[in-house]
Amino acid sequence: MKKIINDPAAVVAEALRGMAAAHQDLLTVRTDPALVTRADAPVAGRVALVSGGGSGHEPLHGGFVGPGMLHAACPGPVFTSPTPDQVQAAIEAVHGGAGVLLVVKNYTGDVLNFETAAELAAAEGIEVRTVLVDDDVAVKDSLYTAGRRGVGGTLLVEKIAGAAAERGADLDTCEELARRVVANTRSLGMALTACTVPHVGEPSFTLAEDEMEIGIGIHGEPGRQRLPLEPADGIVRRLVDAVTEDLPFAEGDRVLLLTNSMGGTPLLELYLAHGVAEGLLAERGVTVERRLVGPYVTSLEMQGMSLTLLRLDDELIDLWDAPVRTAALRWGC
Amino acid sequence: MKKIINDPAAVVAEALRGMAAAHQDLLTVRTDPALVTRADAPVAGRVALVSGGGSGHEPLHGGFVGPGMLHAACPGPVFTSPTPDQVQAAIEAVHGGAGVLLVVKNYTGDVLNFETAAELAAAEGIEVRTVLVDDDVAVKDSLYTAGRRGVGGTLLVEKIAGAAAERGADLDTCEELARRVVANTRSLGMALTACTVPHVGEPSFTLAEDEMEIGIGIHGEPGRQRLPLEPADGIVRRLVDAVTEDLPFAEGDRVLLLTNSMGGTPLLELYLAHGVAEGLLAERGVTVERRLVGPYVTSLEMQGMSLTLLRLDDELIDLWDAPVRTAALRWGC
Amino acid sequence: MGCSVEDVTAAVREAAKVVCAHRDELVELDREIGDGDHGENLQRGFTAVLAKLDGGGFDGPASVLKVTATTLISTVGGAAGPLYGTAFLRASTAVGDVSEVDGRVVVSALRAALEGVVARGKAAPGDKTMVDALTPAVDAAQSTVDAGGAVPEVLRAAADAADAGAEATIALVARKGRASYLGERSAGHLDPGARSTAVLLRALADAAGSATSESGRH
Amino acid sequence: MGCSVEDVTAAVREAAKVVCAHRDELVELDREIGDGDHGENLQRGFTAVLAKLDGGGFDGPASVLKVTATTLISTVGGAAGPLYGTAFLRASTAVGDVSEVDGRVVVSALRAALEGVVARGKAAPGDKTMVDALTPAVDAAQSTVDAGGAVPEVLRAAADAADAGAEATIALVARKGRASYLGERSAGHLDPGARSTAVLLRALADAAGSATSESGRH
Ligand SMILES: Nc1ncnc2c1ncn2[C@@H]1O[C@H](COP(=O)(O)OP(=O)(O)O)[C@@H](O)[C@H]1O
Ligand SMILES: Nc1ncnc2c1ncn2[C@@H]1O[C@H](COP(=O)(O)OP(=O)(O)O)[C@@H](O)[C@H]1O
Ligand SMILES: [Mg+2]
Ligand SMILES: [Mg+2]
Ligand SMILES: [Mg+2]
Ligand SMILES: [Mg+2]
Repeated sequence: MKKIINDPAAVVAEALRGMAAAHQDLLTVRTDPALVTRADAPVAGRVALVSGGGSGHEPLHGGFVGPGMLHAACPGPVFTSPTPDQVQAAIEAVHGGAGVLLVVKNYTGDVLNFETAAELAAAEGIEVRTVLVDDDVAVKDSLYTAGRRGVGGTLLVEKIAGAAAERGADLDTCEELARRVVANTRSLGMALTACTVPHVGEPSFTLAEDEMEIGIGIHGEPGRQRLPLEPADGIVRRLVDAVTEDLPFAEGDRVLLLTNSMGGTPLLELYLAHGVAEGLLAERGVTVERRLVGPYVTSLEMQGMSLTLLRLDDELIDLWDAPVRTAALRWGC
Repeated sequence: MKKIINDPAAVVAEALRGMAAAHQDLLTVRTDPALVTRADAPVAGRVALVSGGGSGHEPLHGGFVGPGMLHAACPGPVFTSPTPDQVQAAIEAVHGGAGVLLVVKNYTGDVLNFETAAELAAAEGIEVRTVLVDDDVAVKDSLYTAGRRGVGGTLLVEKIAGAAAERGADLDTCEELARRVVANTRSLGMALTACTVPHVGEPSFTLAEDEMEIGIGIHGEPGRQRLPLEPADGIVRRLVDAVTEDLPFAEGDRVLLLTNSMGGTPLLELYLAHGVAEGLLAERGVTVERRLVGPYVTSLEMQGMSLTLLRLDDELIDLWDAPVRTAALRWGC
Repeated sequence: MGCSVEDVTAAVREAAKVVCAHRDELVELDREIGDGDHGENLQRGFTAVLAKLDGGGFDGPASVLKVTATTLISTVGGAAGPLYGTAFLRASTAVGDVSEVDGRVVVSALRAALEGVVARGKAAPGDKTMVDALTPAVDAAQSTVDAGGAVPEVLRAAADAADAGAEATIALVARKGRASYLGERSAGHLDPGARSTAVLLRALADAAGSATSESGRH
Repeated sequence: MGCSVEDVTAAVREAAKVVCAHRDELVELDREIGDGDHGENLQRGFTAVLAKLDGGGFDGPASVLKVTATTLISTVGGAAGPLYGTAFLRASTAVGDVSEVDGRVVVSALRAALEGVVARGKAAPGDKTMVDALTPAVDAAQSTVDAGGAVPEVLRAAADAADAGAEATIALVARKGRASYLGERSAGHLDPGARSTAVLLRALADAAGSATSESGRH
C-alpha cells in the first residue's frame, strides 16, 4: 500500500489536524467526537445544515463547510459512517434556533446512525429534518433493497439548501429545496482503477489493464458491470445515456452538469470528458446552464469519473449562483 | 495505459474544448495556436501576465487565468513546452499597452521557446520582460547546468505579480515582485508512483511497492534519490528539511506554505501531510501565515506531493490576499 | 443454575476479544462484497467495550449489555454499529432486572436482539445479512430450551445454527447492505455481518460453557 | 557536381521521413532520462515540414532549409524545437544564395548549425546533448572535404562521426537538458537528441548518395 500516512488507524484524526491548520479562517475542527464546523457557528436564526459520512471522499463533506453551504460535517473513519454521537454533537454545536437539516447519503450505515442522532436531538427539543440523497442510477431502486446510493449529487443538495439557509429560509423551505434537488438529480460513475482503504491495505478490487468498471460506488465497492476499456467518447456516452434516461432528462431541459473525478484522474482527462459530455447533451437538446468540473466527491486515489445532472429551474439556478465560501467551493465572496 | 482519452495526439486539444465549456464565464480558449486568455482580455492600461508550458500540470497554467492572476496561458502538448508562435499569439492577444511579463518555468525548452517569442514581440514594439521560476531544490544550481527547475512556486509568482498587475502596477514593479517571489521561494517534491504520458503509453519510470522517489520533477522524470517508503512523518520531514535549509528559512521567518498534490494523492493524505509540515515548521520557529493545500501543480496521475515555502513580507501577503477569480484559485470576488 | 453479572461480563469480554481476533477475516470478507471495514469497525467498537467493562460496577446482567450497546453505538459507525448496538440494547431490555440469566432469558434476549436488528435494518431472512445468522440461532435456542437445555447448551445450539446460517449466505444474492449494490455478483461470498454474528455467538457459547462448568465445580 | 534545390528538398524530405520512423525509439530514449516526448515532438515537427515541402516553389537550397527551420520552430516545442530550428536557420543563412550545394557549403552549413545550437543551448561537448553528435560530425565533414570529398562522402563522414558521438553519450553524465536533473543516474543511457542528430545526418547522407548517383547517371 503506497500512501502518505502514518498509522492507518490515525489517518482521519491526523488529516483533520492538517485540515484545521489549512483552513483556520473558515473552519473549526473538534476531536472526540470528530467534527468540522463553520468558524462562526452557530449562526443565530438560521437553519443549520449538517452532513457527514465516511472519510475518503474529500473534499466532501468538510470541504463544503462554510457560509452558504454546510454548518457542520461529521467525518467517520475511512468509508465508515459517523456514529450518532458525532452527529448529535454536530447538531448541538451548530443549531441556531431555526432547526437543523441533515443531508444524508443513502447508505444503511449513514441512514441508521443519522436516524439515531436525529432522535436524540429531537429528544432535546431541537427540530431536525433529514433528507436522503440517492442519485446513483447504477443501483436499482426498489422497496426490497437498500435503494439507490448517494454520490455526486450530494454536493448539489448541500450547496442549494445551504444557500437558502444562508438567506434565512425556514426549515420547511430548506427541506423542500433539498428534496427538489434530490428528485431532479441523477449520477453515474466509473472506474479505471480501484482504491486502497488504509486499514485494509490492499485494493478494494482489481481491474485488468484493459478493463473498466461501470456503476462504481464511492466506497471502493465494485460496480455492476465490468467492460473492456473504451476511449473517452465511449465511456462518457455510457454515462450520459444512463443518467439522462433515468429521470429522464429530456429535450429542452436546463441542467447543471457536474463532471467529477473519483480522485486519481488528472484534470486534463476530466476536462476532456467534460467536453465530450457537453457535446452529447447538446445533441440531445439538453441545455447545460451551469457546470462544475473537478474532484468533489471522491473515492481516495481511485482513477475514474462520474457525471451528475441536475435539472434546473430559475430558483435552483439563483441558489446555485449564491455566494459560497468553503475550502472546496468558493465564489461571490 | 488507463486513461479517459481518445487519440493520444488529440488529448490537449480535446481537453481545451472541455475547459472552454467548463469556464466560459472566465476564459476564452483559442486553437491553432492553442491559447487560453481571460474573457475580458486585453485589459487596457494593465501589465499583462503570460505563462504557459507543457500540459499535464493542470490546473497550472490555464486554471490560473483570470482577474488577479494570468492574462493568458499557452498550453503545449503534454510535458512539452509551447512553441514561440503560441507565446507570441498570447502576447498579442492580451497586451494592454503597459507591457507584458512572461512567467517561465526554468526548463531549456520553455526558456528557449519563450525567448524566441519575446524577441518576436519586441520586434513588434511590445515591451516584454521575462522572469524565470527555479524553485526546485532537488536540482543543484550551477553555471554549468540547466539550473534549478520551476515547480510549485510558479503559481505563487503568478498570483502575486498578477495581483499587482490587476491593481495597475507598472511593468518594472510587476517584474520586481515576480523576482522577489522567485528569490524567496523553494520547493521539493516526492512521488509514490510515476505517471504515464499519453503519447508514451507506459509509466515514465517504475517504483517498487516499497519505494519512493525524492526530488521528483513535474514531468514524470525520475528524481534524484530512490528510498524505501516511509511513514508520512518521515517523508514530510525530508521535504521540510531540504526546503528550509536551502534558502535558508530561519526562525522568525513568516512564510506561505503550499502543500501540493502531484495529482493522484487523495486530499485526505494531503491534509495529513500538511498538518505534519505545519508542526515541523512550528518546531523550527517558522511562522506559517498563509497556506494552500491541493492539487495545483501536478504531474498527471502521479501520486506524491511537494512542499513549497515562500518567505513573506507585508507587501507579498497583501498581494496574496488580493481578490483572484480563476478556475482553480478564487477568493475575494 | 444461570449466569451471574460476573459471568455475563466475562462472556461479553470473551466475545469482544474473539471478534477482535477475527478482524482481518471480517475485513477481507467485507472487501469482497462491501467496503472492507467490517472487521475494523467491530475491532474499534469491541476494544472500546473492553475498556468500558474494565470500569466495572454493573448492578446486573442487563446493565452489562446496555453499556455494551451504547459503546458499540458510539464507536462502531457503519451499518453494524447501530444494528449490533440495537441488538444489545434490546437484549438488555429483555433481560430486565434478573440477576441470573437462565436459558429462557437467553432465548428472549436473542429474540429481542433479532427483532431489534429487523426493526432497524428491515432485512428479511434471505437478504444476505446478519439476520440470516441470527434467525436460525433464535430458533435453535428456542428448541434447545424447550427441550430442557441450560445456558451453555442453548448458546451452543444458537452458535451452531448461526454458523450454518452464515455459511448459507454464500449462495445468496444480497438485497440489503452494501453487498446489494453488486446484484448477482454478490453471490458466492460469505456475508461479513452474518459471519461476525456467528463468531460472537460462538464466543458467548464457549464462555458460558467454561463459566458454568467452573461454577458447577464450586 | 553539387546538390540542386530539388536534391536538397528530396534530402530533407527523406530525413523527415526517417526521423518519423524513429519516433518510438526516440520516445523510449527520452523516457529513460527525460520526459519521453522527443520522438513525438520531432514526428509532429517533421510531419509539418513534409506538408510544407509539398507546397514547393523554393528558389534555392537556402529557402528549403529556412522553411524547414521556421516549421520546426513553430511546431516542435520543447528544447529540440528551438535548437533544431536554429540549426536549420543558421544552415540556411550559411548556404546563402548558391543554387548548388557542394561539399564546402555542406561543411559551412553544418558548422553554422552547430554554432547556432551552442549559441542557443550553451551546451559544451561532453554535456550529453545533440552537441556531442554534431561536433564530431562537423570535424569529420571538414576533414573529408579537405581531402577532396564530395557531398555524399562529406555527409557520410558526418553521419559516421555523429553515430560514434551519439554512442559516446551513453557513458556521460548530463549537464544540460532534462537528463541533467538525474545527475549521475543519467549515465548509461544514450542521449535522445544526440541520437536524433545522428539519425538525421544518416538520412541526409543516404539521400545525397542516391541523389548524386542518380544525377551522375544522366
Ligand atoms: N439492513 C440490514 N439489516 C441487517 N443487517 C445489515 C443490513 N445492512 C447491512 N447489514 C449487515 O452489516 C454488515 C456490514 O457491516 P459494516 O461493514 O460494518 O457496515 P457498512 O456496510 O456500513 O460498511 C453486512 O455484512 C450485513 O450483515
Ligand atoms: N542546452 C542544450 N543544448 C543542446 N542540446 C540540448 C540542450 N538541452 C537539451 N538538448 C537536447 O534536447 C534533447 C531533448 O529534446 P526534447 O525531448 O524534444 O525536449 P525536452 O527536453 O524539452 O523534452 C536532449 O536529448 C538533448 O540532446
Ligand atoms: Mg462502511
Ligand atoms: Mg518535453
Ligand atoms: Mg463495510
Ligand atoms: Mg523530452
